[in-house]
Amino acid sequence: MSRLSSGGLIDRATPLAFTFDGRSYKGFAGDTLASALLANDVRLVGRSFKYHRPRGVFSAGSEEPNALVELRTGARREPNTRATMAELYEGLEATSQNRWPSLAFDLLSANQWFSSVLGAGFYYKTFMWPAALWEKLYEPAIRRAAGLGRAAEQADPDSYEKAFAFCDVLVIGGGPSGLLAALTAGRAGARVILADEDTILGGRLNSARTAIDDAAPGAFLARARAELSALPNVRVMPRTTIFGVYDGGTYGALERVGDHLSVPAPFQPRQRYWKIVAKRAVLCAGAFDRPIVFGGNDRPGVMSAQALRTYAVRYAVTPGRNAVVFANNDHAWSAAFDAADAGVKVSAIVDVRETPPPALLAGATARNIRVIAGGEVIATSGKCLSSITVRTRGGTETLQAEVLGISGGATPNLALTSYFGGRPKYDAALAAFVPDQTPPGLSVAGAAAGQFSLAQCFATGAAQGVAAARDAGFAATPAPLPETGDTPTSLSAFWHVQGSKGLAFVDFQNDVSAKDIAIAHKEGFRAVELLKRYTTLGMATDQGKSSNMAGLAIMAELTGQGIGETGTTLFRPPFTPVALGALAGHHREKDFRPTRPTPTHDWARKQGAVFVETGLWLRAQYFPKPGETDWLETVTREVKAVRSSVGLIDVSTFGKIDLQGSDVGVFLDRVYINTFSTLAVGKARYGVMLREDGLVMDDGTTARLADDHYVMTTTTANAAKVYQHLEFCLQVLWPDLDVQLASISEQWAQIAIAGPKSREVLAQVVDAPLDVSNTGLPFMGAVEGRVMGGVKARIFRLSFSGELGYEIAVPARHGEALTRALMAAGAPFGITPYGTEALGVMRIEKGHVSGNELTGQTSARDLGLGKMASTKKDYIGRVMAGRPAFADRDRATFIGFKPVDRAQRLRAGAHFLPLGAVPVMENDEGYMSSVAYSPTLDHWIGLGFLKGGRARIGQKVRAYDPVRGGDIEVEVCDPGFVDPEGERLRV
Amino acid sequence: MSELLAEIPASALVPEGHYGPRTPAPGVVAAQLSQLALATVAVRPNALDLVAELALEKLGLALPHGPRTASAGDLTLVGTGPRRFLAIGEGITGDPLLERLGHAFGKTAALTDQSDGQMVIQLSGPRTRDTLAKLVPIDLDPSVFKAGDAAATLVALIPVLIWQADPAPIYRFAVPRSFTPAFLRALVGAGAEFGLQLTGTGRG
Amino acid sequence: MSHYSVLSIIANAFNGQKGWTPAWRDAAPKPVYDVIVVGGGGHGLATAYYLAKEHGIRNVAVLEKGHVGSGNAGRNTTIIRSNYLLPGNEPFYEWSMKLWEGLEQDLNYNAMVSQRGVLNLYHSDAQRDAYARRGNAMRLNGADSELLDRDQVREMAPFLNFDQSRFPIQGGLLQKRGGTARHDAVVWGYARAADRLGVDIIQNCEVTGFIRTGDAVVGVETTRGPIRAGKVGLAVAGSTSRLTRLLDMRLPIESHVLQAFVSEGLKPLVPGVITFGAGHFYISQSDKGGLVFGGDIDGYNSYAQRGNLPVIEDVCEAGMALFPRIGRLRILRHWGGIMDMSMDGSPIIDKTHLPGLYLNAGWCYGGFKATPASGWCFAHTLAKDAPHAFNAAFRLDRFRSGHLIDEKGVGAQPNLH
Amino acid sequence: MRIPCPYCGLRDAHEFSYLGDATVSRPAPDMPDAQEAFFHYVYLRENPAGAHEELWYHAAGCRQWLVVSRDTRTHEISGASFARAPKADASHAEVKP
Ligand SMILES: Cc1cc2nc3c(=O)[nH]c(=O)nc-3n(C[C@H](O)[C@H](O)[C@H](O)COP(=O)(O)OP(=O)(O)OC[C@H]3O[C@@H](n4cnc5c(N)ncnc54)[C@H](O)[C@@H]3O)c2cc1C
Ligand SMILES: NC(=O)c1ccc[n+]([C@@H]2O[C@H](COP(=O)([O-])OP(=O)(O)OC[C@H]3O[C@@H](n4cnc5c(N)ncnc54)[C@H](O)[C@@H]3O)[C@@H](O)[C@H]2O)c1
Ligand SMILES: Cc1cc2nc3c(=O)[nH]c(=O)nc-3n(C[C@H](O)[C@H](O)[C@H](O)COP(=O)(O)O)c2cc1C
Ligand SMILES: [Zn+2]
Repeated sequence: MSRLSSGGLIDRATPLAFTFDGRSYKGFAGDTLASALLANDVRLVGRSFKYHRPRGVFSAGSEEPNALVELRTGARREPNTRATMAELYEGLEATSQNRWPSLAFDLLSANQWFSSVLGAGFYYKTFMWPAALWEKLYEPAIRRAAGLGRAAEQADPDSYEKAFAFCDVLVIGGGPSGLLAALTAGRAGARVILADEDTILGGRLNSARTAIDDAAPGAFLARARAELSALPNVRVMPRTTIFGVYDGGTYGALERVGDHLSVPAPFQPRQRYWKIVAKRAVLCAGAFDRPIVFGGNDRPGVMSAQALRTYAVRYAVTPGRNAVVFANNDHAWSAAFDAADAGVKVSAIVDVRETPPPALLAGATARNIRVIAGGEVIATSGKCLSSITVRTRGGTETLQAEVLGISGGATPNLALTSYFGGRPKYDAALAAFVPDQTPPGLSVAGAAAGQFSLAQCFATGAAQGVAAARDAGFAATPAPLPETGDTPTSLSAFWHVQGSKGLAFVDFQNDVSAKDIAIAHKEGFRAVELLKRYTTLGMATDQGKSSNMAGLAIMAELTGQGIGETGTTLFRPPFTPVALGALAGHHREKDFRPTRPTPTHDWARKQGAVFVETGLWLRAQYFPKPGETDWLETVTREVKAVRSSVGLIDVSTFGKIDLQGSDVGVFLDRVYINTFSTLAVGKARYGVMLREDGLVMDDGTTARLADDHYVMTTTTANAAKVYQHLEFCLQVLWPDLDVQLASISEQWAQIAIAGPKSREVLAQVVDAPLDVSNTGLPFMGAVEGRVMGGVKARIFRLSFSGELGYEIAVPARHGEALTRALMAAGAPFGITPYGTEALGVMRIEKGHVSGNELTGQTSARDLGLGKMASTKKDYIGRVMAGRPAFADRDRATFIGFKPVDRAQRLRAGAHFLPLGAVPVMENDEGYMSSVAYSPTLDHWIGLGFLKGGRARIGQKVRAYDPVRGGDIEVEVCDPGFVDPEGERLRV
Repeated sequence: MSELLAEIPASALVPEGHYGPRTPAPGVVAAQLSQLALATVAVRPNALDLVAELALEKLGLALPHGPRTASAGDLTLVGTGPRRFLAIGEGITGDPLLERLGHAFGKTAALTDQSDGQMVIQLSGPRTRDTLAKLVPIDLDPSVFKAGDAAATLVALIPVLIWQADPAPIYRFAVPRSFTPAFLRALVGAGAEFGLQLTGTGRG
Repeated sequence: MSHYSVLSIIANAFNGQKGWTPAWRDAAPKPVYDVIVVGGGGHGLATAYYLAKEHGIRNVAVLEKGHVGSGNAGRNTTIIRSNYLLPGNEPFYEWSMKLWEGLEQDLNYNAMVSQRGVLNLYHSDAQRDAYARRGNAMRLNGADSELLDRDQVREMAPFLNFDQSRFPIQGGLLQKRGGTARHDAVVWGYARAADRLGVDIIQNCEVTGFIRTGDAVVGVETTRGPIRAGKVGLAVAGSTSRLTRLLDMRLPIESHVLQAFVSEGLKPLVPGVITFGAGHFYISQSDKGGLVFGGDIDGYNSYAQRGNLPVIEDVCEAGMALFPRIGRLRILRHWGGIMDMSMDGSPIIDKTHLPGLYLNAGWCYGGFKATPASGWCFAHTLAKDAPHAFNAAFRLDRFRSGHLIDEKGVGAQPNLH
Repeated sequence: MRIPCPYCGLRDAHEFSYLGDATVSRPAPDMPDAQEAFFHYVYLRENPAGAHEELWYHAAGCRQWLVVSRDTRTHEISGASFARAPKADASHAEVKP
């Protein structure tokens, strides 16, 4: 055990058991998986992507490139989980990944012996011969070797939530700068949200021993946390990562609600995805400690100097016996001192600088730490680090070290400032990129802004808090700043140890070495974005948070350009990877989209209906009866019942639009190709509307209930689209018309009854004095009245089936009662409920066009509806429908088909070819759009589009359907298969 | 899918009952209200001033300006768009409501019965706002959205009209009829964390 | 210049990687070229390559404002397929497919063309019949297609959600020859191959204007000075209107953003390409192990190369509807590209009314798969002053005449295509 | 993206549906060469990189068609007004975000 006997923010009273690769260990509440593993002397934690090199814990935060594990098991398995961010809980199970057969012995680690062959871009240069082997051999092998963890094999059992929050000031990060920003804005009365991805507020102060107001940082943190939680206008959101900045001051945030538990608490989601809309935001996300590139810098035991400090101070862990720190900056010294003061044995500090500041030297002497100034680490050894070789002024020297804390300086964590494309600018004094252009409303404070001393963090945090609150309309004054000694921050830019031994890694996870950058340079992939894509630098799960800087610097060295001119690659969200489930929230599986039941859904279910998805609606598709063996048998029965007696179907899903005003007639004339202003009150008419490009948008019937009152029906699929289109016409094209629209699709249940007996059935449910006789309610008549003893109703004598038929609309709550009443009234006639399938069969028998024909690719003429178009008026789409291509004689137009051998089945989707022609596109003459088995004719019938259309009635063509093995002869015929004169409608 | 809802068909109303932890009092109470009549009032061009006068004179109502509500007795008007309102009558049905409105406004406005087109669901209880934060994409903070404010918006992919009926707070939602099962699923999913009592939907 | 082979790799392993040379020269602009191709994306580079290879026109420059592949070629989801429906499209895309099939040997560059199959799921009878119609059209054009039923899909992709879905999977249209190709490698492979034939690839050279003689376009103004040319071909995808505006040309094109997503690296999970038929979602897995996926365009004009949360949520919702075991997998990065959305959703490869100016544009979200054929046909059109049969339907005047190629049937509204 | 609806206030663009360029207007159907004019109206677009006037429909809100001024490079929205010429009866004519 390497747990220090005292200190740390862990709760020693709450020990927690966990396993890693099947072995049991113990940690404490407050540990991360990484700190607990280190406390148990587990230093080898993972394997790298390409060379499968052994890797340990590098960082103590979300920038971790190495310590990735599969967390949990079974359906909850989470690959690539950063051990540094996984809070320990009782029973936690973690497994190492990307290794075979075991973490300690991984066969694919042999890859590293071929690293000189497997350099940057090697795969683009080989695996080309023979071509067929790529899919069969090379690629599968590459794929198995690549990738990191394994996805779970079952659906994710946890739930996720979405939520919305609004604030004046969003503070991102709760370190010293964020605390001051939040306190300042909060005291001014602004609505503040302070989000931090850590479990506790404080940022780096949780890992430091620097005095604030003459006390340990803990005292300051306690005061700050208490004040923030007391302010009613401040909301603190721990375990919440701001992952992205989007337009309009919208921030994406992920709250890890239950990830620190073995399973989420009852009725709680695993994670909650927040959309936070903020008038202003202050980014206080701190800085990353970045590595130095030298041979063997990836060995388990090599970690960032700041991580070493964090493990020592916050987690009371000594991550190995004998620590050495290798750095180019002051901050690393304070890390070494804090670690030493916490109880870690720090034996030496190697600094590339010849003359580190005297105050630091004194600090080292006081702690008995040897200083090697002007030194460089040139090699490391041990499977897990056991010693390092240092080049000193005098020569080389080997030092015992199980931990090497490295630091090439601090890289401001400015990713969020650059998500709108703004590129950061290079600050040579800091040897770091600092924010330049930021998204509107976002400012930056603290280390994220390159303000590295604690005093600067406090000061800039407070100042940005004031500015943000003021921008949001609050009178804010700067808070008094906590007292703190000046933290030394100087550094001397240093990236890469020349002439070190072994592979020197720049990007740990993707195994990009200094040598790969040199290859990219040689081959011309010098622009940073090309460098990235050619070598995969910065493309791993850490997105190069800690590694990119050194990569750019090495390329800059090679090209001789400055680092500033070389520039960074573009940052993209999310800041840290976000679970897909969280972004889907509640809308998954059956709740992917709302399910809309019709007013008679429950009734239909009780009748045993089979339902079908129709857009968001569920509609009854058919109503099987016991003993029926397949849908065709059921549908045939339903059709026969309608044609011979009477049937009933719910057609409530059609769009229904109420139009009132003195100009409705004029308006309808402009949106339909045919005329509605002349329609008599009490009558309905079938209409077709076009898009402005001249193709058909929708069809339906519209009835005139009064001089200035019409009701329109649209197809189910286009209900919303048509409503929007009508509003467009009224608001944008013709704002002067007096027309008021209201959607009444939900208000009215609409039940259709059809068949020769339908009038007799209807007559039984209508109230006097409503007259539904052929004279009282002729074909295409529309009346208002009452049914079932007082329920108001609209009755339309319409028919889609070709039989005598009516659509009866009643307020939706009465839809089921009406259905029951009609069923009762129709019982003597054997009234039969039918579904969309039978409806479809009957409309095909009648040769009516429907969704399969209204594809948005067809004109009124194509559909055989050209004659409906009025030549006396303008209407939407008229002019463009006059384009030459629309009149092309060769255009496929609407027509009917029947199999020459009547026993054969037709298939929609078959293409038409001339008899005897070879099946090539040049011979293609159209396609079958709809087919049905016609119970009335006792054979299959079809509708479709054929070049020449009606002119070819009587000819035979080939219906070619190779995807289903179909190839039959069909006869072209009139699409009106049943009662083409429409006599049955008018009886 | 929340486990709570796994057994309930997506096409059925979520049954009445208690969802989530049983605390002494539920955090949210959701009730589907019945005995309301609804109608859209679409004012004809250039008639808004006249309609405002008529509303005051005949109904005792100051026409709401913008997305707000105005009530007099059992009648409430909610602004849903320029020149458009949703009228809500309590304790009556559609026809009498239309009659009353027609009587007041005559030909100055188009009236359309919506009593069957929308379900009204009322939310109250101490955790109402926390629940709504998971559903409603607009700022319901009392400093921003107050009693008498209304908004048409999108909740769980469903177009709804929401208004605050009381500072307590009490919020009401008008939800298109066919979307009510989906709305209730989302509502129960969001509110269960706080203990949600659902009434008025009937069993099954 | 080194030929790539196993041998060249081994040789370099032994000589400290000293033998590698730039994959293409960093050419400086000459004062005049026979043909200037504007745009160093896949299409522009392929055009230059085929001009040199097929037509012997080697005095060619490709002008690229940033680095090659910095546009959509470098940011697409790498799907290649020829499963189109309409006569104007299908022969062209099938020709592209054929060119993909021999591309690596032709270019001496491994672009990782991987014919792992593209499966379009259907969820209703009507959708099945529409796919049958499409599958049959593909067969008529000599492409491969198979219509699978639910059981066959389950066998191929047992990991999908068959039991709890809002829109149950009923089957799929499969094109086995479809798949993916490594997008950057396609760009680099064409650049290197064109360069080897003498084409100048000129990066960091933005076209800022046109040199005119009367109506005719006789060269371009660039950030690296004026360059003259016999012919100028535009292949700038999402930037097309920005350039044609300099010529007072309005096009049937809008620029829209399409987002894409990549997950953290994973062991093999998704074998081929799968598209959801009841929502906007498609997914494949890269050779590195990242799930690469996307959905619909954001739906408003944009040149910002980034999108917003509604589409991100929509994509993840559809993903979880189809494939709920990806719930705990994490999105590593998401980005956007600017697409040249045409008014009928199909491309334009044609001469313009200005002598000397040629146009290759309107690729929408589907131009990556077109890269080889687009370059091939544009080269033909540039060289011969007339379209090849493969791009004969991609005329600029089709909108005026009504000869639209609207696969989706949504009309003149680019954000719906 | 948040659109300042003159009726509803600032709302996420998700509530709206987009049509496109608001500067084109429907030609008179009886003008000479109407077909050419309609071709321009239906198909040709300025498609600027920069300031853009565009039509959005507040589908999930007040159901008004709006003309929104937005920069296509930055997505910044500088204002929105009703597409129907603002009349006295609109609650407020134009709002800035
Ligand atoms: C997210 C996303 C996913 C996609 N997925 C697929 C897919 O799966 N399958 C598919 O087939 N297609 C897909 N596409 C579409 C495909 O990427 C494009 O259609 C195709 O890449 C466009 O052709 P290109 O490669 O030549 O364009 P680009 O790569 O965009 O090339 C245009 C080049 O022109 C340059 N340029 C612009 N202006 C100038 C100027 N003034 N001077 C000089 N140079 C200039 C640009 O910098 C750019 O490099 C996707 C697109 C995106 C954005
Ligand atoms: N002397 C040096 O060279 C040097 C360099 C860097 C930092 N420092 C020290 O580090 C401290 C920096 O203070 P600070 O307040 O700027 O930063 P900090 O590192 O103390 O705090 C940053 C906080 O932001 C959180 N965070 C980061 N990204 C986030 C995101 N996207 N969403 C939510 N939370 C996020 C982190 O969890 C962390 O708690 C100071 O003490 C400073 O002196 C010193
Ligand atoms: C097929 C494909 C796979 C990708 N895989 C990764 C990846 O593994 N890691 C990564 O960081 N980015 C990956 N990206 C995204 C790129 O980093 C980058 O975001 C994208 O090419 C757009 O460029 P931009 O972000 O610089 O604008 C991938 C992109 C594509 C098209
Ligand atoms: Zn609005």
